[in-house]
Amino acid sequence: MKSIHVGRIFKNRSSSLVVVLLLLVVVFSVINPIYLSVYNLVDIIEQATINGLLAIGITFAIITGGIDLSIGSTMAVVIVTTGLMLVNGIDIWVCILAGVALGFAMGAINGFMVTKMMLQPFIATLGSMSIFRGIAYILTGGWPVLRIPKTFRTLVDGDIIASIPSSIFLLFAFALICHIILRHTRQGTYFLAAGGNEEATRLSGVNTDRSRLYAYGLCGVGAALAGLVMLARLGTGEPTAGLGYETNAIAAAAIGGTSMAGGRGSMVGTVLGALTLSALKVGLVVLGVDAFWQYIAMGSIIVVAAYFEVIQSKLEKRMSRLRKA
Amino acid sequence: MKSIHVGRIFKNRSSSLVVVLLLLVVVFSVINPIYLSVYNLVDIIEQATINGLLAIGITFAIITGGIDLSIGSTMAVVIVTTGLMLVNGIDIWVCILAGVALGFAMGAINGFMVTKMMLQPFIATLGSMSIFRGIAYILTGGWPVLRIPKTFRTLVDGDIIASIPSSIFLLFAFALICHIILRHTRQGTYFLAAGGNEEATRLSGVNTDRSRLYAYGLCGVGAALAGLVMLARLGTGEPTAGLGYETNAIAAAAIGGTSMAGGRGSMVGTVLGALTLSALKVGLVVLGVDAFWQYIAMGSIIVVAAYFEVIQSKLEKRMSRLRKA
Amino acid sequence: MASPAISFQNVSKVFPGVRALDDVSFTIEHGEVHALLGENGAGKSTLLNILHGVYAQYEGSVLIEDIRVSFASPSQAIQAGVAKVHQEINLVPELTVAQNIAMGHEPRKHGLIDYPKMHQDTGAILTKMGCHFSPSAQVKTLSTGEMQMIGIAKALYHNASIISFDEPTTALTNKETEHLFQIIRELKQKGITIIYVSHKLDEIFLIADRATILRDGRLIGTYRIADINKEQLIRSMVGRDVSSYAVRLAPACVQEEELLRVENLRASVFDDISFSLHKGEILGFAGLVGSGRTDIMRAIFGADPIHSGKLYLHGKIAHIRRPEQALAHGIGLLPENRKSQGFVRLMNNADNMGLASLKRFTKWLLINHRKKRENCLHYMDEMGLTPRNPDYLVSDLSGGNQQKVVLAKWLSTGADILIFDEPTKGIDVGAKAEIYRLMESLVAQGKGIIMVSSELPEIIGMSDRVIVMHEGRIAAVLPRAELNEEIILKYAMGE
Amino acid sequence: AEDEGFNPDNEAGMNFQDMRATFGAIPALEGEVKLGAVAKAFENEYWRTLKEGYEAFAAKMQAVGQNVIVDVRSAQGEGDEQGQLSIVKDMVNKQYTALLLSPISDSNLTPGVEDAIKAGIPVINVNDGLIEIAPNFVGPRAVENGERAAAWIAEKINFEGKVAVVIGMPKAFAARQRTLGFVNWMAENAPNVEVVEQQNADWDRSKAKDLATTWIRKHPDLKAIFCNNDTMALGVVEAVSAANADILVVGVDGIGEAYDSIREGGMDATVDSFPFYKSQIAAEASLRLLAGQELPRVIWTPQALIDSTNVDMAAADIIGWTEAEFSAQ
Ligand SMILES: Nc1ncnc2c1ncn2[C@@H]1O[C@H](COP(=O)(O)OP(=O)(O)OP(=O)(O)O)[C@@H](O)[C@H]1O
Ligand SMILES: Nc1ncnc2c1ncn2[C@@H]1O[C@H](COP(=O)(O)OP(=O)(O)OP(=O)(O)O)[C@@H](O)[C@H]1O
Ligand SMILES: [Mg+2]
Ligand SMILES: [Mg+2]
Repeated sequence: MKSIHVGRIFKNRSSSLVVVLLLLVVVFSVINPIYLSVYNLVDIIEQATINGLLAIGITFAIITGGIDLSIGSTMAVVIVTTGLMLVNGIDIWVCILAGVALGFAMGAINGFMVTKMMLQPFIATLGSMSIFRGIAYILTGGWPVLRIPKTFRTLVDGDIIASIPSSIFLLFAFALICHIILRHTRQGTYFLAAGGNEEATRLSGVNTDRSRLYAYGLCGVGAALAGLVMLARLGTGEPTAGLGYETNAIAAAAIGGTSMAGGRGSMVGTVLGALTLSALKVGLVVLGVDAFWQYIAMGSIIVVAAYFEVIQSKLEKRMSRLRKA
Repeated sequence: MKSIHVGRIFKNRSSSLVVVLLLLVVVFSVINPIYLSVYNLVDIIEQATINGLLAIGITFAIITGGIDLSIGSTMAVVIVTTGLMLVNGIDIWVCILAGVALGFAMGAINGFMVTKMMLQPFIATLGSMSIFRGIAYILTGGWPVLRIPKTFRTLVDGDIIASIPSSIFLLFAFALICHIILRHTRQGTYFLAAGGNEEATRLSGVNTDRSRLYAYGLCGVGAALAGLVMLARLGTGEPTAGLGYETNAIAAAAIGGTSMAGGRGSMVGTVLGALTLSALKVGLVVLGVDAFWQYIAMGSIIVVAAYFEVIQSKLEKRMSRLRKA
Repeated sequence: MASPAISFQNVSKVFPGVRALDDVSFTIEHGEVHALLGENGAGKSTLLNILHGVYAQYEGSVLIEDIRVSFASPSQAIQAGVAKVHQEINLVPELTVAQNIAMGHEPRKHGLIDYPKMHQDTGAILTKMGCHFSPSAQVKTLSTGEMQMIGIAKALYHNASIISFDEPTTALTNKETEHLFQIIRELKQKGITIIYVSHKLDEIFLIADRATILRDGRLIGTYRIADINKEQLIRSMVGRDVSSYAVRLAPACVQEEELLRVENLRASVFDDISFSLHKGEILGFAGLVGSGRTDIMRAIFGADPIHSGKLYLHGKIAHIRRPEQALAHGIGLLPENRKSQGFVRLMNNADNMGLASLKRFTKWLLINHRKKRENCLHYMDEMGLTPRNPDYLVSDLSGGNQQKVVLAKWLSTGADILIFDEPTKGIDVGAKAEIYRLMESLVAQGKGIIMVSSELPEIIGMSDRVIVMHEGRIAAVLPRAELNEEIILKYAMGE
Repeated sequence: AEDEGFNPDNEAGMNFQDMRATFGAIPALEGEVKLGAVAKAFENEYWRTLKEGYEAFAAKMQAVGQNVIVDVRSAQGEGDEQGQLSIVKDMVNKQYTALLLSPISDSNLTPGVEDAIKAGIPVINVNDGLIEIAPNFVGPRAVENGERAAAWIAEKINFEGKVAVVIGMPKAFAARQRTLGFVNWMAENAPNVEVVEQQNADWDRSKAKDLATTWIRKHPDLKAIFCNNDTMALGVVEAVSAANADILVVGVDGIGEAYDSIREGGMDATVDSFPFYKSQIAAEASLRLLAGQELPRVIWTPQALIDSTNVDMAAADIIGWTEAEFSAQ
């Protein structure tokens, strides 16, 4: 693993996002210094955990040229299933493993529809979004699963060091693993290649169907982890959980430089994207911006952040030209 | 216009959807014959108008390889603006024209971000979705616009023949015009071409940026028309209108065979897609299916309809090969 | 005539790390066919792209009819009567042939597209070019050679006064090339100025009046074709002597042992295909455009489904339904359309080259990026790939260099059955010779090569045996001793 | 049923008159009292009215010399669960004196509430949406919304015929309880009334209209439609008038538009839960808690059915509102 340099990780197009993020933090803290309080910063990361886990997962699907709209529903199914297992006294680790496996399986079902049934990813996962949501409701009859055991909540979202909860470590650990998968394993290369040019990749002797299936599986794992964190954080497993969460996850990936057309993306960018969104959200709250104007501020900053990235990649191209010429 | 044959219009990959639609109607009517009453069939089309208009519009954006998440918000801005104009006694036709022009302009703003600012369509329109929604709220301070004049309501959504409201004619007229634009004008070809291979199209001397801008503009027009119909139908202009409507519009387009990757799609397919969704929805209501199971039914039928389309296009391919050989 | 049709004055163009054009000045006269020659990466396409408004930023100036022009986009160039056949096939697959040809200049009636006229106009061009597909066919159903014809038809459609052809014949066989030359001669007679880029030097002598040679972005000189011979041309292009002929230098090394046997292969576009490939053999596949050669190769490789037929590898039956199974059996396929099938645009040289052989660079689940780069550098040296930079995006390479990357991808796998579909497509004379030597050394190692090629000299010069295809069926199997152009063409045309 | 956790409807609550009678005047408090109120979404008139109530209360307290400030905020729409949580966390971080929370879902504010409790900040759950771990709840009895509507409808249709229910979001607390109240009341008190349809329209006016259109055609003899809120009821009214049908339409919430509609003969009734007063009661309760009074867990706020007979009566008269008394130490 010598070849994983922190510098390299941050180089790829993510630096503009770091700038946007820092700019946001500076502007907000100048207007209201309380923004910089530890509690608030932890809150920003904490708010980014669920969306970040989802976004990391969906980055895999997007990179292969697909999309997964069902992550919110997958989350809900994992939440109620794991929740039911937990309240029935099943061992915590078994529950966690079962949840993750379930997420992978649901993702793989999407992958199956996309590869074997050759459905368009958007439409396939639109279908499964609805089906999975129905399953989540039916599993509990629509009721929330109450009284999730304290042990589970502490394990997954309890404070570890100072007031930093374990879920934050989970986010970064998952991001690191996914970064390694994407950049340092064969399947990762195949994800990017299949998203960039499916036919050329297939003709290179790569089983692109299998790779895409894995990508959706990993996407499901991200959703499952997000579900576990949510379950631990809220202590209640609601079948309505995660409704509409896919939009924010996709937004985080897109702001982080993942191309919606596939073939390009990075986990660092995605995590930064999730952090930017949550820094923005928390900032607007701390400033007490009027709810209606928040819509405008939020939208504008998304556009600006994305535009920053476009400009940076343009500049970079020009710079490297100058440097090399 | 001799070259527009009804047969031709229906040939292109839409026939499988007609089959799905008929199948749905047959199944539902066998279970509950009331489904087949004329009223209900009109009802199905009526409930498909708003989604249909949105879907026709967004089909343009999708065909060029883009997406427009902001249509629901565009709808809301058009609704409150036109609503405010109407209650202030401005001439109905002026209001309608203003609404349509506003929709075009908002679409063009999206187009500008996508072409000139080179933002990814998903992220650009995610931003404008939020901004436009904010504008709709601010315009009325969050209050609905009440007492839309009867004259406007009758004109746009009043019964014309028997109990068939004018909005149904609007839907089909708009669909026909858009079909002609797509298949029989240069810009239509350029939309498809830009979505299929941007570079090749540009190298052929086509101003693809302008074409894509137009496509987003037309998308905005679809949203505006949907807004006008909704305003007439409800008699109240709510700034919350259209929240989340983009998903169904995209679903209609996708079920209708529009490729999310761009370059392929038809207006006939999109309208059939919207009709299928609404036939399904009405059917589930008529049957009184439990809300939870509705999710599962809805999702399954989306997947099945899409799979039908895949199988049909496969068969078609094989047929054409045999014919050739 | 007084003023030249086109005059390039001190044109320079810089890409990251590469000076693609360096102070190039020369003129092109009215109504001449002007060849533009040079090695891969010499700057030919770049010069044409500048002329046609693809690149708007460069140094120096371009004059047409003594008027300085600077087209900001291809559409401006086309409007000014300057049309181009691009080096890479660049079409919209979902649209029809007619729509692609007429793109940007569709005939209209009452504001709507006049489809009957469009089909008529484009059909006329296609007929003149000897094409047999319909203007209403979807482009995605056509073979690569047919697509290349459409690219040419596009340029002809505009009635331009200047047309440049950037390697128009890479996937065309003699017969189609003949048609093209006939058309070029007619254009010339009408006073239309033509710039012609090709690595097939024989073509230059058939069609061109003068030739300008570039090397490493610099102008070497402009020569009248009548005053120069092939060897001199090559020397000024490459800077040294290279044999321009596809010839076997090493002795034939065909062994008894069968590597691959195909029995009664059948699919929609071909039927009853049976042949075998031996160890150490180069088996040529000849045929006209659309004769089904590519489809057979793709079927063997598992890229397309077959209806029936058997495949034997080393005498044992093999079931290959997917490319990864072919790869596992030691079969490699160099596809004919590099842009859509050969490489991943967003990936760099090292990643593209390693894509098929990634297993070799993986240890403990992790990829050894250093080894992958070393492999890349190795082949870059072996094939003279420029710029020698593993991080360069393949899409930024010149056409010929891209081809080398795709070739290296398959050599990296160590496959022992190599199927090359148009392997020297767009490759310059010098590198071509290197590839021929490479093929010889591969067969000397006991590998078998199937070479599909539309260049008859190459087929005749390199093959141990040639299979000639006609309309999806094997028309003849010719041993090396019997090879010559007439007989191959005879069978290819079904006579 | 099964263990559904905390349900205020099943608790022995106390209404605001009893609260005042039991605990007397509002005690005075030292220093600044900064109340943080979090509503669901100001896009909805209901929550804007709630906000006005909070602000009116603060103004009244200021007028009597108490330094009470209310900061009322809302999430960005009813889907913004995380954003709403951010607001609560921000309020905890800024050490507000007490929190008055109306959560989007039953659990989305849980972590914020846990933090608040840890920081010793009193939390009052103001309906709808349930916070199980919040020590106090203020709101109307949601089942009663449905019961009142049912009683009124049954009366009007002579205790027989077909009726239908337009549900908000499936299983949202308010939707669940209102529907349950309606259906159960009919089952117990009007056996000849048949609830023939129950479907959800996601609180959306247009969807509710579509639903009703289909029902009206399916059941030509439908007598009444009960909607989980007024916005949906207003959509249903459009469907009813388009079909020229004679169907009673009853909503819940009592928004201005519903009042107008009742006056104009559109909607027939709405069950108003008086958000303007509800928030004042909630704020009052928070001051009592801060002063150490041991309030019961649930305080009921008033509700009333509004129809053409009382649509022009002042709200204060309908619910018998009096200003709270204040003890100046
Ligand atoms: N878009 C680009 N970005 C960076 N470098 C480029 C780009 N296009 C071309 N180059 C570089 O410019 C040089 C000249 O390329 P060009 O395509 O003009 O060569 P060519 O003479 O057409 O070669 P070939 O015969 O292989 O087509 C090459 O070194 C190539 O790598
Ligand atoms: N996907 C497809 N659908 C329908 N027809 C196809 C398809 N692909 C190829 N064909 C047809 O099959 C025939 C054989 O094509 P193939 O590519 O095998 O020819 P080829 O001999 O390699 O010719 P070329 O020199 O043009 O590459 C052509 O007529 C082509 O139009
Ligand atoms: Mg070139
Ligand atoms: Mg071929």
